[in-house]
Amino acid sequence: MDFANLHLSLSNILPEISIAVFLMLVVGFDLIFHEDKKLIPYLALLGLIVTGFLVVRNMGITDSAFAVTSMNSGGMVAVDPFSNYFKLIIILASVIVIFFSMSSSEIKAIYKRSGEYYALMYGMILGMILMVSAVDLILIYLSVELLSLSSYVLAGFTKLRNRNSEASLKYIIYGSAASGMMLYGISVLYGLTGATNLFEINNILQTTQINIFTLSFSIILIFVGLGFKLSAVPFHFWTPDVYEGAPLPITAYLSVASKAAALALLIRFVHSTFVGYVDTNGFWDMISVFDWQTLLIVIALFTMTLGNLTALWQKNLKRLLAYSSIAHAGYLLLGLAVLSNAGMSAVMLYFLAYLIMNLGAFYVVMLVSNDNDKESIDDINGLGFSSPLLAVPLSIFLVSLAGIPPTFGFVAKLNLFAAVIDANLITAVIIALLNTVVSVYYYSRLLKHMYFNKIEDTVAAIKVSKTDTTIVLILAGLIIFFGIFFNNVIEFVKNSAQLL
Amino acid sequence: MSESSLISLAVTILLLPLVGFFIVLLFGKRFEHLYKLEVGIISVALLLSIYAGFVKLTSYVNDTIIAQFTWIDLGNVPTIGHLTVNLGIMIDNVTIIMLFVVTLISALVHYFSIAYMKGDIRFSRYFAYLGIFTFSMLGIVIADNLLMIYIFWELVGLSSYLLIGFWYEKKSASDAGMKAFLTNRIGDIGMFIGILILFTNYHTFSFTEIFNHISNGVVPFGSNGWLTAAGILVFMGAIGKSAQMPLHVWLPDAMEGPTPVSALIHAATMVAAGVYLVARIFAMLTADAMLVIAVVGAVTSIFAASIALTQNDIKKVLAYSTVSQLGYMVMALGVGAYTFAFFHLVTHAFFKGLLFLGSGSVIHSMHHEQDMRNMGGLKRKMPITYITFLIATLAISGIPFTSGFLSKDGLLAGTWAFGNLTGHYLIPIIGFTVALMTAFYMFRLVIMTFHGEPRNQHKYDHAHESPKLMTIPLIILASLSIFIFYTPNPVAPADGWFYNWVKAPQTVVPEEARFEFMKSESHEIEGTVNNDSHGGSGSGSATITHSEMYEHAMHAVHYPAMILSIILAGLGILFAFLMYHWKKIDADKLAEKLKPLYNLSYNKWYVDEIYSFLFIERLLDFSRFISWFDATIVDGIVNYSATFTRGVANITGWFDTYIVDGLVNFTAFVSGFVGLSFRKMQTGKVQTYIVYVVFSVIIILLVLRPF
Amino acid sequence: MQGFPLLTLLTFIPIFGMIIVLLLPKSAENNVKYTTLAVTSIQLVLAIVMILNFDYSAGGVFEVSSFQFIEKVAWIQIPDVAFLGTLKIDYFLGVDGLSAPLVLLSTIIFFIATFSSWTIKKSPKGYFAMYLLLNAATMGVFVSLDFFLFFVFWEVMLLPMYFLIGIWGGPRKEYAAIKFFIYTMLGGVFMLITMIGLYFSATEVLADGTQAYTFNLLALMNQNNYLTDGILSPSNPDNWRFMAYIGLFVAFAVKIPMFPFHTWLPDAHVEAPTPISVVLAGVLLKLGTYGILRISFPIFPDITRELMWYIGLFGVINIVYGALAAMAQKDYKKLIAYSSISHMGYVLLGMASLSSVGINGAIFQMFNHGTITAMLFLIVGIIYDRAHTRGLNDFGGLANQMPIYTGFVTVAFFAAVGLPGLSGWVSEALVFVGAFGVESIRTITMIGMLGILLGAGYMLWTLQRVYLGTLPEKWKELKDVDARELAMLVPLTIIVVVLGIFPSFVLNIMTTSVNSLVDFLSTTLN
Amino acid sequence: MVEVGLTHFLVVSAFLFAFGLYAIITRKNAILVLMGVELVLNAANINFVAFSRYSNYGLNGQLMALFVIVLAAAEAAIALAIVLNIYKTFGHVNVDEIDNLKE
Repeated sequence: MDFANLHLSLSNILPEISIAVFLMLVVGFDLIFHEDKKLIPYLALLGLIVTGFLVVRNMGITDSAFAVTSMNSGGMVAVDPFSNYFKLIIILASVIVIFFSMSSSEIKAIYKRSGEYYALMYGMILGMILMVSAVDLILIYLSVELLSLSSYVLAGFTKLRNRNSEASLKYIIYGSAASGMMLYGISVLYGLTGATNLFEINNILQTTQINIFTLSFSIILIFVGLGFKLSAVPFHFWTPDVYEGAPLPITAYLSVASKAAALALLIRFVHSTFVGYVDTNGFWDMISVFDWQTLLIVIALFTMTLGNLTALWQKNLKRLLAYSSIAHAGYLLLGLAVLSNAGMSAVMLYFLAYLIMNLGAFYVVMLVSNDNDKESIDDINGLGFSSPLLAVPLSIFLVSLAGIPPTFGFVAKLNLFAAVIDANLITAVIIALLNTVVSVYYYSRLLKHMYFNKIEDTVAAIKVSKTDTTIVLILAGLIIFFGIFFNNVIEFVKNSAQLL
Repeated sequence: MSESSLISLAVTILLLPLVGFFIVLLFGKRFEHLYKLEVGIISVALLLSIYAGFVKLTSYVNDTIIAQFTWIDLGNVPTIGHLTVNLGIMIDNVTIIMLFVVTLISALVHYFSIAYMKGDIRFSRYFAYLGIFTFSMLGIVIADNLLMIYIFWELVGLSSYLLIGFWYEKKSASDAGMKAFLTNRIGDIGMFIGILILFTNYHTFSFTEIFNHISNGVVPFGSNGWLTAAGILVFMGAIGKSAQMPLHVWLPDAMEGPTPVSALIHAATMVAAGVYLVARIFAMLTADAMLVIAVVGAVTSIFAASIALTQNDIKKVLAYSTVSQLGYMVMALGVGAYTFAFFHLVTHAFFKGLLFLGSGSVIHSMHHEQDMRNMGGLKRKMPITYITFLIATLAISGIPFTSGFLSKDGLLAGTWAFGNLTGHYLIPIIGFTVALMTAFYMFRLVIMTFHGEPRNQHKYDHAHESPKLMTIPLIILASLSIFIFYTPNPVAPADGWFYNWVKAPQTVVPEEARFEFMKSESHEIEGTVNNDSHGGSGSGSATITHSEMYEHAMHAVHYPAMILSIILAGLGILFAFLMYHWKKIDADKLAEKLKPLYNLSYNKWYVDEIYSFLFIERLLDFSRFISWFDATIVDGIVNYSATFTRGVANITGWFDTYIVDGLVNFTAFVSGFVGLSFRKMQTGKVQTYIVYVVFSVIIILLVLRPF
Repeated sequence: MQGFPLLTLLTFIPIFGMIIVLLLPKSAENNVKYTTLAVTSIQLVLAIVMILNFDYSAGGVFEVSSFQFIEKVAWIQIPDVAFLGTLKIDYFLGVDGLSAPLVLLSTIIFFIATFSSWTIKKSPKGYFAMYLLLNAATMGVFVSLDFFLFFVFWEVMLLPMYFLIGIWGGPRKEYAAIKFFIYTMLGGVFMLITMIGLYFSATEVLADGTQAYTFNLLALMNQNNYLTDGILSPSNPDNWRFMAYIGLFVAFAVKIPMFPFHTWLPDAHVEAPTPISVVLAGVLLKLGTYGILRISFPIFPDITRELMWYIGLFGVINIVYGALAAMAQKDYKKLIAYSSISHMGYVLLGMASLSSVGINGAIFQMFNHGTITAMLFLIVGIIYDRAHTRGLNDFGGLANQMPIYTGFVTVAFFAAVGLPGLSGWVSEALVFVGAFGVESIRTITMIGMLGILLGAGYMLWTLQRVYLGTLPEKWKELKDVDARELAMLVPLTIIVVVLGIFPSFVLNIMTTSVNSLVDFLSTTLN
Repeated sequence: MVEVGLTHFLVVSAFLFAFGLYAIITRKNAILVLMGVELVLNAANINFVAFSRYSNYGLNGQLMALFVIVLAAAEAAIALAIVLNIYKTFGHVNVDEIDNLKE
């Protein structure tokens, strides 16, 4: 096993290295400054910014790291615009969540342990950015586990309430069961093909006759692990419980960042392993060993339908947003189900929109619950009048989540549905659109609570720091801005939709 | 005076009352005497229309003056070409006579009303309304096209509505106004459809252009049947406006309005507009259409007369008499007696206006008592009213030396001739029967009101002759009911000027759709034989106005008809005196004997009740049903078809319960294998979740069938 | 007027106003109102300027060259998007005879409804901000010539409406607001599918000579632009085109609202505050019919011809059904709402004729219905402000108590009844003339004429119940209209009367366009 | 005497996998559930090693097994910490009674 040009490989994975270094820095910092943890979040931010720069530096590269010269493989890590895009998404989400954490009362309460908190978060980040670029089953499993282990701890990290522990327990049991199944699937796939590198597997699938049933079984088991991270139906059951139980910043983080990583991994897994060739229109010609399209469409439609219908009667805001995020996973999977470059870039754009609006919504919910320590839907009654500066952005996020113009959410949805229609999946689109109407229901119900519901006494405005207001406003502004001027965003996504 | 200045004169006459209307309506409350302006304006209009008539009849007696302007320009319309909607004014002799009649009666009613309406809280508003009525009526008169007629047709409907419901505090008054408007609308729909048929085919509303097209052999949709239909449909407008069967029900109720209004609108002018309309479209009526018109007119006239026999309300009697007389005119048009129909329209306008104003005078002096059973002997207290009223009664009964005699006689002769020519004898028989009945009930009215002893001494004591402002209009109208204004020869209307001015227009209907006697073959044959001095063809005139054969037949029955009608009128009067004056025949006993008939007549044949039961109640039921249907079924279907919308219906209160229920059902359907509901699935027990996952894996494997 | 961004100003001045309103301090309530008034006045002036500079001989509809006040800027243009080729969306505004009257109408109605909003007490800042946003979106829909832009404005309209009904409405406002929201949203979804389908079916040649998919409405009307295998191409043997038409039609039908998608309207109206009812009935309902004329008809002329009988039928059902339902109402506002449904039926019927006269009538009816219904809702609002009830049977004899008010009522009612001399009649008559002239819908047109009778029936009955008769003791205190209310009613009355006598003022704007539309419909894909 | 071949390993691993899942699903005690997880992981490990040993797949499989063992240890550590925490808050470690978060 000799690596071709180790030096270049290392330079290609500089972002990952940077995260690892900062992970250690955070831990070290925590040990050195026992009492004063104020600076830790800023250190974390700094690390992310540095990493961000490193990712941007890698932007133009399409290469792989740790490729084995003796084998015709893509190595361990793929460095391509696609992975860079998702790394940026993850970094962006992490930055926002760090701001989140800085103002969350739940995290403030564990001020003493905030060093560990950020260190674990870095663990998650490391796992995630490895996930988005992993092209080898070994690394895939390792990175998924790295992500999982950190997030299991974070889900119950605050230990303020019973539900924290409960969330943590459920998460770890469910998660380890799912990852166990995934691992078993990986082992079977390995047994069938004899390779762990996705490109090699691709090669073997194209050339060798393989027992389809066993192969399907292994793929489905692997899909369990990914579906679990994506919270796709029917692997979503942990989602509402954990989202409700975890501290709010972590909920937000799980709903965005880990989903991004899982999605990127799924896309790469499908694309690198099962695509025979890409035709001129950008449609993927799949190796006919596994019916990905049917699986993805069915899962996507179930996911969005269940997510939306269940969200309808949620009373806890976090839980509601959890189901809403399940529904959005459905849309994302539908975009992937097109199995084309079009669908892929639509999914990537959608994810960016989803990131902004979902984090925005969580941010406002967190600010509200900071104030009164509650997360019930009734707690935002009259918000429109008491704190318009929170209510208006929240409305914008909700409108965007519902996919109404002129918001980024609409553009993203339009782009996604366009790709699906272009692939002639009309029925799926109609179901998805009807789902959108259903989702309008519960989003508008929040609006109703904010604006229509009477508040008996004039509730005092929620106290919010200037920074928080600014962040929320910026996010809302971005939603509107990208809703109107989406030229550059689409262009950027278009350029990023290139896999190794 | 040039033709164009005649047109401007007509426009001036038209617009004057409108100006009066706006001024009085807007400022009437502030300036108490503003009504005088309106009265002045109408007087000016009267003088102008007399002048216009003079000019027209002296300088342009045989001309038809038309001026058009483009109202709507629809540009270059595909497949049709340049399409415009024109409005215009047409002045012929009929117009000019109608202008005079309308402005005269309107002016007289204005004067009369000053006294009659004194002290009313909406005194000036009343005059404003009279102004808008006069404007609308004049609009109908001078229109040269169907559209404009329709426009003003609706406007007179509006003014009629406003004036009937003038005392809107009374529910019966506002009810009557509504009834009038709606009943008229039914007819108007038909009329509108008729107009649409014509416009669709000819892309014009103008009478002359439509007639030109038809005479060129272009019939609507290529079929004579449609031409008949168009004629009948347009006539439906007349059925409504002229209160013909079966839409006559509004007119008696319209008597809720002030009596001068009844005189002006519901006796003399507006109701005659229907007759006027039929006269305008006379040239395009096919034989079938004319027959329908004749039958409607005949049935109306006898039907209304039969009701008038037993009514006790003085205005009701006159109202039914009006309906009956309008039926006469319509019938006359139907049988082709164009000139006499129009002649009767004019004479009727005067004497019926007079009768109403007279009854107004009586009612005024009796302090708004309208029941004849409470009157009697009034001729001593109100001599002028009595005499003028009597003249009008004689006129309507068709007694010689009155105007009514002239027109009615000609009209009846026309029906008789028609019977002779076509064999439809029922029409003349009805015509003559009605003449008998008319004389009877009119004299019954006169006797009960003016003769005998007062039946209500108290009211009688307070009765008095009306002021001059009221009696002078009566006198003017009474004098206009004398034959001398129409013809020098009291037994030969054809000798008069009227006969020369108003000639039936040449029919434009295709040969095969005409009456046998109006076909040109027969015309040629007859034309060589006969050159009668009575013939309306106007010797030497280039235009052949009507079938010579018909003229001839009419001339043949002229004297028999005259004699018969005099006899019948005399008989009617005799019966009236026998029953009500000399009391030789006991009216009550007779009524008792003919109880069913009497009840039918007294209760107006229960038409109102039948309509109310058949149509109005059912319509209201239906509308309630629709409303219920809308709120329950349509909304329901829309809501329930999508289960999620169901939650909307219950968003407040038990939103959650319901949406959950709905979702449970819906999701059970959608998810099939998963179980009863997603919500139930989320048990909170992590091991259950893992079970789901394991089963899902198996199911996915089964679904994808990779073997 | 070359180069002057008139339409942009018309559309975005309200947004500008909204920002000002939002920035004003909470205490400056009056300034909020005056800002709104200023914005709407400027819009009105701009609209009048537009009409004055309007070229009556320019056809528009499907030709870019004969549109007026065109503004076309590439909004989004990305070459070589993986699957879309060049993705191109234009900021493309323009007016022709179809939209100009409606732009004028909207400015008038919004201007007048501003006065009506004067009495809003509950957080006026939010109210006027929403009001201005609604204004901008409406204006945008009328002037957009790019489907994407159209759709964006269309959907933006939803939210302000939702809040305006939901926050400032009556007792059951939430129910009404959500019902409105869901219905329109559902319609919007159908429109979205069709829009995407159309996008993938037609291409347009760009300035640089490349072909690109297009949202440009005018390009979509040109059948030469369609790909042979596009999903909604006329040459595509799968009949998705038919389905798309239905979907699009439903989207518009919800707004009209056409039976059976109408049930949101009475609820929305009853619960909405007066000015919003005025705007809703006066302007927003027209968006549906406008959309059909602007999009459904010229893009799918073949299907339109195929379905014209059904469109006419639904028009007639609307007329008769709305009238009958109105007759049974006991709530004044609900009655007017149902009368709106009935009157919008005339528009549908006129459009179904596919003839110049009928479509002229339909557009004119939109205009007239806008002004007349606005008046009617103002009238209801005035009485509701004073008496706090809308029960038709609670009143009587108001004519003596409030004579000036009753004068306006009479004008408005008779205009609604279709009395000649007032504007409503002209358009109704044109609709009937047009529809009757088409053989296939002649019979149903005659059934539709029942509406003339029924309309008169419920209107006069209302007049009688509320205004005639004797005054109940409890209403002895009611005051007649004040100056503010006069300022709303008088202009509308003048419009109604003047257009009744001189309909050409408005008709001339549209005739050329309508003629070219009709010509286009009868020749394209035939 | 049957020679032990790949199939035997695979059967054993399949049984382990099944028992592991069964344990995860049915055991009440959290510790036992976690042991079920270990069983599943070790089932996969057997697969990896067996495939690696009986085929010419190179060393990737055995490498993977080593990683998995390490990760399993880490996971166990974390899981036990969480279970401890659960015991502190709930006073028991019965997985099926911890269901406050639901629906």
